[in-house]
Amino acid sequence: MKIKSNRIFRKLLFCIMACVLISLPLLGLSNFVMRLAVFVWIYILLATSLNFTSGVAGQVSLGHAAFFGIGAYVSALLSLKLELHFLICLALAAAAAGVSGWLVALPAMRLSGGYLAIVTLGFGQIVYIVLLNWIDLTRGPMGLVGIPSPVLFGIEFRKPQSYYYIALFFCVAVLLLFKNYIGSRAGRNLMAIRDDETAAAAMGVDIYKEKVKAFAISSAIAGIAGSLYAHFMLFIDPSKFVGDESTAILSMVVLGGLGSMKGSIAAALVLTALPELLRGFSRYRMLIYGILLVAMMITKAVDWSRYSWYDRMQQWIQRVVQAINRKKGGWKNGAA
Amino acid sequence: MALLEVYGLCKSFGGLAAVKDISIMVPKGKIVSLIGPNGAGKTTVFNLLTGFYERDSGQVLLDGAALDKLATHEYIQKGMSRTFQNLRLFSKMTALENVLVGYQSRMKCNDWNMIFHDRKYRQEENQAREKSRNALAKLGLSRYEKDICGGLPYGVQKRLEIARALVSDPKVLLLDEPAAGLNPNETQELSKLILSLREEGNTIFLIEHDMRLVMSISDYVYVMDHGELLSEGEPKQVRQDPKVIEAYFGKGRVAGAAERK
Amino acid sequence: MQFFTQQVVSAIALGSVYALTAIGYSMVFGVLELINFSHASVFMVGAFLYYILTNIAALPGLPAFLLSVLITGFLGVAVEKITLRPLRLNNQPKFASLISTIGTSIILQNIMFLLMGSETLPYQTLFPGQSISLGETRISYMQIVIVAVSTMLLVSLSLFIKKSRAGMAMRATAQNYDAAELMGISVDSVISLTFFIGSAIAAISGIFVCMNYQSVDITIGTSFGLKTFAATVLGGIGNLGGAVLGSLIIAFAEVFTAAYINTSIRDLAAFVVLVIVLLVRPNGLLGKPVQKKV
Amino acid sequence: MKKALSVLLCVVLVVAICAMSGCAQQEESTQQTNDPLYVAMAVPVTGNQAMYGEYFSTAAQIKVDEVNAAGGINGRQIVLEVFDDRGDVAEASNLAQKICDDEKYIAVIGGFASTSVLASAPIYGENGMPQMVPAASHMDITKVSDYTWLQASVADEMRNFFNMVVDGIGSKKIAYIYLNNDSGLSGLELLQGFVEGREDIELVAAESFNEGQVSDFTPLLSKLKQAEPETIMISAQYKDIANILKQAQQMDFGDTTFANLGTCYSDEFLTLAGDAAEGFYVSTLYFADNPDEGVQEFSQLFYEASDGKTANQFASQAYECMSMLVYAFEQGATTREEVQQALLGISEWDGLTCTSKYTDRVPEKEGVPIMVKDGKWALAEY
Repeated sequence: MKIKSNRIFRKLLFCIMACVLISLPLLGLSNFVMRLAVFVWIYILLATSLNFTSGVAGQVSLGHAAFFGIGAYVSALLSLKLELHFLICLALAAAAAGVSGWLVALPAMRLSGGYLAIVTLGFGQIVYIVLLNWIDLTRGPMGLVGIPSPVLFGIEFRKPQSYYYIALFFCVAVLLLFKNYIGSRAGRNLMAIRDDETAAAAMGVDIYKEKVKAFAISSAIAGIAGSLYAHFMLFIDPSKFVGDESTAILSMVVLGGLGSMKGSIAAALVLTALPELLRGFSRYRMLIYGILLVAMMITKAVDWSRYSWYDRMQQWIQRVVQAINRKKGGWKNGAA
Repeated sequence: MALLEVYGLCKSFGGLAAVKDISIMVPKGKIVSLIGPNGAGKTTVFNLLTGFYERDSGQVLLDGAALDKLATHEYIQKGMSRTFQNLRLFSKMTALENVLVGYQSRMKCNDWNMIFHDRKYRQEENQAREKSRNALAKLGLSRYEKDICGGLPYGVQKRLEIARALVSDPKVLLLDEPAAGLNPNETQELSKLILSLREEGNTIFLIEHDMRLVMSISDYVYVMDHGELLSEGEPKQVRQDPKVIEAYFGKGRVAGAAERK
Repeated sequence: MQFFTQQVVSAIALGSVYALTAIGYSMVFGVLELINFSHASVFMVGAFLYYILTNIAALPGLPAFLLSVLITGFLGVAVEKITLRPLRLNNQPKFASLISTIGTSIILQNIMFLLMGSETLPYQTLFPGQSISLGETRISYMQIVIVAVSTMLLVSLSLFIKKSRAGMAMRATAQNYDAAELMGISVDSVISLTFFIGSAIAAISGIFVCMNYQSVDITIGTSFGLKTFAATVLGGIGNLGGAVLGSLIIAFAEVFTAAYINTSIRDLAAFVVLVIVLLVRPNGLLGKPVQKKV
Repeated sequence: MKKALSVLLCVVLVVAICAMSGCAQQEESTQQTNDPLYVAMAVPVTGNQAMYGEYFSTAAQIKVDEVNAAGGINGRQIVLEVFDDRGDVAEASNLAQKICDDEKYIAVIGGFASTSVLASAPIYGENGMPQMVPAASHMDITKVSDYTWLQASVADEMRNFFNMVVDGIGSKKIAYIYLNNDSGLSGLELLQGFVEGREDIELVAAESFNEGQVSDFTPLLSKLKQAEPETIMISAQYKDIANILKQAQQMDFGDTTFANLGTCYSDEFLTLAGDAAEGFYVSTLYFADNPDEGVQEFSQLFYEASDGKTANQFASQAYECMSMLVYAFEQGATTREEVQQALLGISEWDGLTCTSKYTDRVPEKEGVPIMVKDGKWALAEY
């Protein structure tokens, strides 16, 4: 009886969440909050894709913002210079980011641990400096102005409320892709690589090929996020794709728990909303953000069950869950 | 013609010749053991056969086909599946997932099937899960299916590693000191298990220190010392071979045996 | 020809500036195998401390220098105790401490911002403006002082680590915490000592770097941090000599690209060199490749 | 345990969403007659451009206090609310949306760097919110939205700068060092245009450097030294200029003079550069010791308001932004559209600190050439 109710309870919760998320734009929230919601979806794409390489496959990258930038610039330039349709720009941006990820991974995946992290950090800086100095392609520091908003089935998705659905669609699609891919043989192979490369090789996993493929997929998805960002902001410049952005995304992944996609999603939400929630403390805002970052890492480390109030809270949650089951249990008795 | 044939195997690390001119035959459906004191080069031979080290010279034939210029991960596809001396399991994955990774070399679905979970993928996945559950059941590990294997007891982990190697039903199962660290009745269980595997037609190539286990279940034994083959033969012959005793127990013991005779 | 020698001089000067900071990174990095982002902020705090002590507290040069190096050293120890020790004791993954150091660097930077504001402040320097000239190339005294200080630091630190007992304890902890603990080394105090020395060196390098450029502001840490970080890894993690070699290589790449190609892509050259070298020698120039035991 | 955690996670998710929406539902006060007139200011309060934000907010507040002290505008007080955009592009555009959502704000003074302005302008434009841009002078700003009003145009500033160097100092061979950002880059394009217009002038070298780069300029300076320019024109922030001058001092550039576009005219620059700045020329739009009595009055006001800081170009530009808004309010404008219309009526702006001619929202101002003479700013003598 216990396992059954658990799954039903989780499905119920999932439906509630889905309804809330789909109807969010219709709840009459202000444009500002909807803009934040769109940014949350974009950061969920970035956090989950970085989690795919750093968490699931265990290959940490400190240059994820470079692919975010490549996606944004390719998509913006294609739509500005060749006036291609939004979806084509997005696909080509993802392809460009994916291919550049693949090209970086080919040599880089021979390295491991700190050295891999530093090479990706170096690559991130190289992309930033090229975006800043290749004046006649990217207009360098002047950035790209007037990027067209996407037009699908005749509707122009310019306002945050409408753009929200584009971001939601791509995010859900990518999350489903990850859920299936990680749940399948390829995902298990990546986790095997993370746990013990030697044993994985003995079990027939082509370590090098899998790591390179994982890195390429993750950079392609960062490219999608870049394209979504460009067509939403309508103006992009290199300052958004610096090293600090990569470390910000990595802190979301680590905060959410390496390897757990749900963790990355929650962390992306919290860390995007946080600076806004702290807006009241204008001069002290970044100081509090830093303190929270350290506090969150330490609280994850401390074993909370030693404290009595944590146990009492847990028992309370268990009782609530039991109450819901018992009420429903009566109806399901026959099938239990 | 044996299932696995090894001729003139040599490997040296810098000046040190770890393995000198080793030739081994492993007939189909038999249990062949390789014994020798510590540092004799047993694990090196093992790593050479499973592609973890490059061979300096020598030939390895599996079912008549030569195994050379293969990457480490291609050996299992050819049917050479192994366990490790000091337990290399995927600690953060569940027991079932560990065995599923063992089976993955037999799965053919490509990325697209995996992303869209289509019929071919679901079929293959169910078949894989069923095979893995059988392997776990064979090793008596069914109740640990959902547990994260990092937390399992040592004996259980040892058997899990064998299950993982077994699930891809390899031509030759290479076990690297499976009995190390097991208590006597666990070793007893292990020997019953290996014998039952032989009944099912598996070919097993074993490295082990536990003489009682080796002598009781092996069909043929090779003895190595300082990288060379000391002697080979039925367990009974090898036990009396003076060179073997000397290698294991030093000069004094041999003299004593001579006086008794 | 004179143009070339001038570039060599400024490359060596820049290289020794990077070396000053890279040595501090390499120590913490080597012992804890931890990418320590807060080191750049400690570097900046050390420099500001000297500014505060000399300008506001009007202490004379030397006591202010020693005092700020000491305070920064203890700051480093405190940073480790508060933000990193709980993570290590509960054996959290390596990347939890990475994020914790990022948080610490944001905190330190913002505290200094609230105290000192974001303007760039003038920095008292030794022998201002004086320089000797070899032919036409001019070498300022400050550049000579920096080269001397970084070599002195390198030599004394290498001796300390190789010869002294505490140094041996550090190397042991670097290889393996648990084994070191078994041998009776109190790992916590060794790590505190490492952070003390690392932060003290960061303060020393911060002060000299700011003296060299006669200015200090809250962003001086980040602009140096990334480059010296790359230099440490380029030379081989945990290898002090490597850190200095890496610094010189990056400085030469940077200066010669700036002089002979285009000044705005000098950073590009530094990172391209880093990426290429790491791909050719995966453990850095002087790093020893670890043989994987099967 | 796992299930409890997922419940907790979902609760956190939902709470976070409500909290976010909660904080956005400020009370939507409707416009009564004696309600205050709200003006928002979106400038960097934290981050490494915080200093400029401080100049803007202090200067604008002077005008607000002045008007409120005199009883406000037909009884209505002006309220200036400052928001922090950290000098970050994404933050600037989010902030723009947040300000536009709140009906009470009828005008905004916003954005320091051109990139922040370019990111936020489309949003202000869509919501019909007049945006007074204090310092940024990039040519695209007025193209991106027709609600942006500039206090300086880079073409105008560059022309004053070029004339000062060529006619004032009278040098024929000039070199240009520029920070690789929007104003530096557009400055180069304009400079090349001006040089083509004059055969006798020659641009011997142009070198750029990136923001956040290590402040080592010796390779750059030695490259320029080879080109032997008579004057080196620099377009960068005061911190880099001070470094360039100090490092140039050690490389004896002989009688080569250095000049700047006006961004470095401030006390901070003098204290930082020290004696290396002797004989340094600056073409600025505002000079505190300019004998003009309007300028003197503002310098005095700013000196008191900022406890001892000398007013500079940034302060005067923010003050003019606020004065133009006050002018619009005095025309009876109380909504965003009315403020925009009132502003469109301005063609000749005679402000306290400067006079400028406006053609489609871009001003033309006279530059004031000044120089550093024995440690202090003074009117330039050649």
